[in-house]
Amino acid sequence: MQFIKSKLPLVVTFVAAFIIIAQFYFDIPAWKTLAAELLRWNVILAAFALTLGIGGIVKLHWGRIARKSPTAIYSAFTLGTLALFLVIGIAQTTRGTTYGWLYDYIYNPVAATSYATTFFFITSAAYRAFRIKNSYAAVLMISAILMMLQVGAFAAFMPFAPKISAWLWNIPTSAGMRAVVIGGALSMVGNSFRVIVGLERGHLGGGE
Amino acid sequence: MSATTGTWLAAFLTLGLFSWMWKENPWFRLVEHIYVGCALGHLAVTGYQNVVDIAIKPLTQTGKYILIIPLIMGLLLFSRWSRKYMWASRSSMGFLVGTLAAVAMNGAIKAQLTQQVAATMMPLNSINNIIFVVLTASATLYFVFTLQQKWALPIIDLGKYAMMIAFGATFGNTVMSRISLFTGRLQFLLFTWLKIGS
Amino acid sequence: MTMIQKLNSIDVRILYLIMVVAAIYPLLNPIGLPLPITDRVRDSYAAIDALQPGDLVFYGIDYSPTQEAEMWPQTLAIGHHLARKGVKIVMLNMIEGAYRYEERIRDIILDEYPEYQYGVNIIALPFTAGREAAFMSVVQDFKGLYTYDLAGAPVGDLPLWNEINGAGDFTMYVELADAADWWLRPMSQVPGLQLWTGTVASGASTMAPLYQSGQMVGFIYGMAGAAEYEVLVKKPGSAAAAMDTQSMGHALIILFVILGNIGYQAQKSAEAKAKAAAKK
Amino acid sequence: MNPGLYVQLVILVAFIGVFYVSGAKFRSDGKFSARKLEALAKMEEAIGRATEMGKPVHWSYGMGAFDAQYLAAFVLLEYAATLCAKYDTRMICSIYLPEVVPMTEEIIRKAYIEQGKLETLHTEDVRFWGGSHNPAMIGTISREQVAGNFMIGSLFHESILSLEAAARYNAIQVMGTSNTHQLPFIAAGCDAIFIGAEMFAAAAQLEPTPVRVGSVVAADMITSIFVALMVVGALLATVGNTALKTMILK
Repeated sequence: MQFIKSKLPLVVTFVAAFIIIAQFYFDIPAWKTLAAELLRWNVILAAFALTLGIGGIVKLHWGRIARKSPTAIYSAFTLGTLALFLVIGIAQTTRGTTYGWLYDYIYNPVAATSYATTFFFITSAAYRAFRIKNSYAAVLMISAILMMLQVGAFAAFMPFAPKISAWLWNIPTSAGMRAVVIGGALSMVGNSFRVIVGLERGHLGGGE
Repeated sequence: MSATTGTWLAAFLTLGLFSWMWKENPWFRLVEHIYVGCALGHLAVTGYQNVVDIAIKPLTQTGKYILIIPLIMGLLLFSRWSRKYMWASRSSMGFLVGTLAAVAMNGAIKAQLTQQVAATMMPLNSINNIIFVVLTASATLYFVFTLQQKWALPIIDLGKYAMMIAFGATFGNTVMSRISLFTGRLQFLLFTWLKIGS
Repeated sequence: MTMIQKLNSIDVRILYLIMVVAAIYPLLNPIGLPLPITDRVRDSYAAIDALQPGDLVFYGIDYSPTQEAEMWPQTLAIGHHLARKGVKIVMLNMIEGAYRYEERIRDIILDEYPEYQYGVNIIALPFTAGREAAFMSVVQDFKGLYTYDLAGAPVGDLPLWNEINGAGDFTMYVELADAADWWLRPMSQVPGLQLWTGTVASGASTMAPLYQSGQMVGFIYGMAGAAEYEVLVKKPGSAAAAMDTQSMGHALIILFVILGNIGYQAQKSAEAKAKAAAKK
Repeated sequence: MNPGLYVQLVILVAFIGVFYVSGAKFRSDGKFSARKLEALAKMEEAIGRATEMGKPVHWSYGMGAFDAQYLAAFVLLEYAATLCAKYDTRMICSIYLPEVVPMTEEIIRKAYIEQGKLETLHTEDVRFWGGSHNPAMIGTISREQVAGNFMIGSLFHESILSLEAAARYNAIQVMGTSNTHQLPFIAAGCDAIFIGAEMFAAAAQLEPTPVRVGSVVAADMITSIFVALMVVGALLATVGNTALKTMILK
């Protein structure tokens, strides 16, 4: 039992990852087929994982309703909407017309709007949070302002603005971002490697 | 359920979320809670449909019995819902994260390291190229943390300024993105719902 | 309260109101400023324009409603361009919220271009979970990954599906996503496959070095990119109309940053003075 | 061997080799030193100032899914908790993901025990908010008028909310993330930030273990070799020689 609880997960992780890495570098037809199968399994598990979020949310909101918390009515709406989407979605799949209606007139507007509200956050942050506290922030803000000036109307008043922002974009921005990309590459390799050989286990979760 | 009803419902939900900018209120909270429900619901439905299309149907209709393994592993993931039986999900989780780590590692070195470095090996025959190579090299050194010699510090600092210019550009672009998102909702409210103008 | 202190304590709701008015006004009264086309968008257009009729092209629709405002105009403009080139289109979708946009663009192409027949020169494939692993699966065993198409019909019945052997048959991969490396890392492993991406403006600088290095043949971003593309394909749409709002919004944000910082510096110097006075 | 992957395989093998060798070396001699990170010093300054003002500090991991960034954040949380215990300053944590609540409590508790200050720990300061993380976080920052604000982890747009709320009280702000889409905002609004890999380096600096040291040293070594290659390659390209460029893509 102890093996299944603590050793097996590490073995599974290592073996699956090893097959995928080995067939990537070396041309072994049988392993290629195996790797393709493993990737398909990953897709299936990832699909299962999409439904995992339900557990925590149902627990949280059901708890609020059971406790008759003052926010119980809102929780009821969360659970009600969830149930509505699940029932219709499973009954007629996402291809059904009723599900399409739910998607177009409920999911789509709330998802799009909840992101659109960040427009206001940026407005107030522009006024209250983006304070130039040091020389780095000063350089950042100047670059940001020059980038914003490239769009539309400004080009008409300031013909030089698009030229400056194009230079900023092509030279220092590409160079700076390239450094972030390169810096992230080996940190990605390091993290992946630690997960594969079992030195990092946070994702496996606690429990007994 | 007609498109007109739908448009009114969508407008109600949209305005509810925007009402937050005045102050937090029950309307906003209601829509926020609906969002949590439908986002999760949609995720779960697409996930379920995927499992049916990629695993269950090929298993039952074409007899791909090997797919029983990922199906069982997938079901075991649900043991994460219980503190006591969480351990049963570990192998599935390990598989999921391990394969993903392997795939990412395979792609990262070439796409993010060697190709990027090769692209920086440009002839130093113009001011722009010289600036580009110097900034890329110095900003990359920022991520070499054990480099702490005195001579290197100004170079690293130069690199940090290059990154700040890059972040500034991202900042400007993100503002652009946010305005676009808001414009998109305004276009819905003005043109689709209220049918003003165009 | 001095003028400067007042500057430091404006109710943000007033700023919000100014922003909303500034966004609505140009939408209702478009100024219609000329839209200069950037070289990058022109080059990206040329890359798709160089495709030959009958070339196989992946069209990846990977964004959710949260990015609809920026991404849908791009999807539409590029969709028209691909259809006019007469290429064979295979649509993919790896993001949970994206299937609806895939349906829409499929239907628009089928409606407006009579030479397109579903299954013969255009296929729409369903959502697949797993992100990077799903893309890797496309690279390694494209045919093995799918059994059904977006509408739920078996892919084996579609003539185009039976012409394809794998990802290696494709000429170009056109990806519309919220700027991410999780599609690029796997797809760049297909030899000879050209990569082309459209993305949200906020993710553009992440992709900039990857375009600059030649890993992608095309790269447009944001509503601005969509608007320019609309001009190039001569299909003016919602993006071009929204560009005036963009300029107004930018002007105001710049103004707010400047106002906020004037207030901040003033407050800082006032605090410093008070401190100095207290020391005496 | 598949074509076009020779150099890539060499890099991978070299990474693993340096990782194990430098990890083993650290295990035997315990020596590791890295550049002093500005953001670490700022965190201490923030807690010190909060102590002077008699105000608490605030902590959040952001709203990203559980990933490697959390692991780096845990070490920084321990650092902040230790300082808070030492100076008798409260730290209020706003938490989005339920699974990190026990880990957070455990880390803070451990820090207080090590400082011998367990009796001063406010256990109710670790607050789980779930989906209402954002409004609750803004409310907490405003009610408590925090003097320091830390946000480290997988950050999304909540970083701007937190920045804006804490800016009203002139809090010293330190944030860190690998999410490039948020780096500009935290760089614009914070007093100091951890940029991407810097979070992991900070973990190695604060509490070196063979695994952490090995990762940092291996990444550092290969990165610096490639910076050198980059410069040499550019010089060669200037005189028309692209051999090195062709070679590293082999």
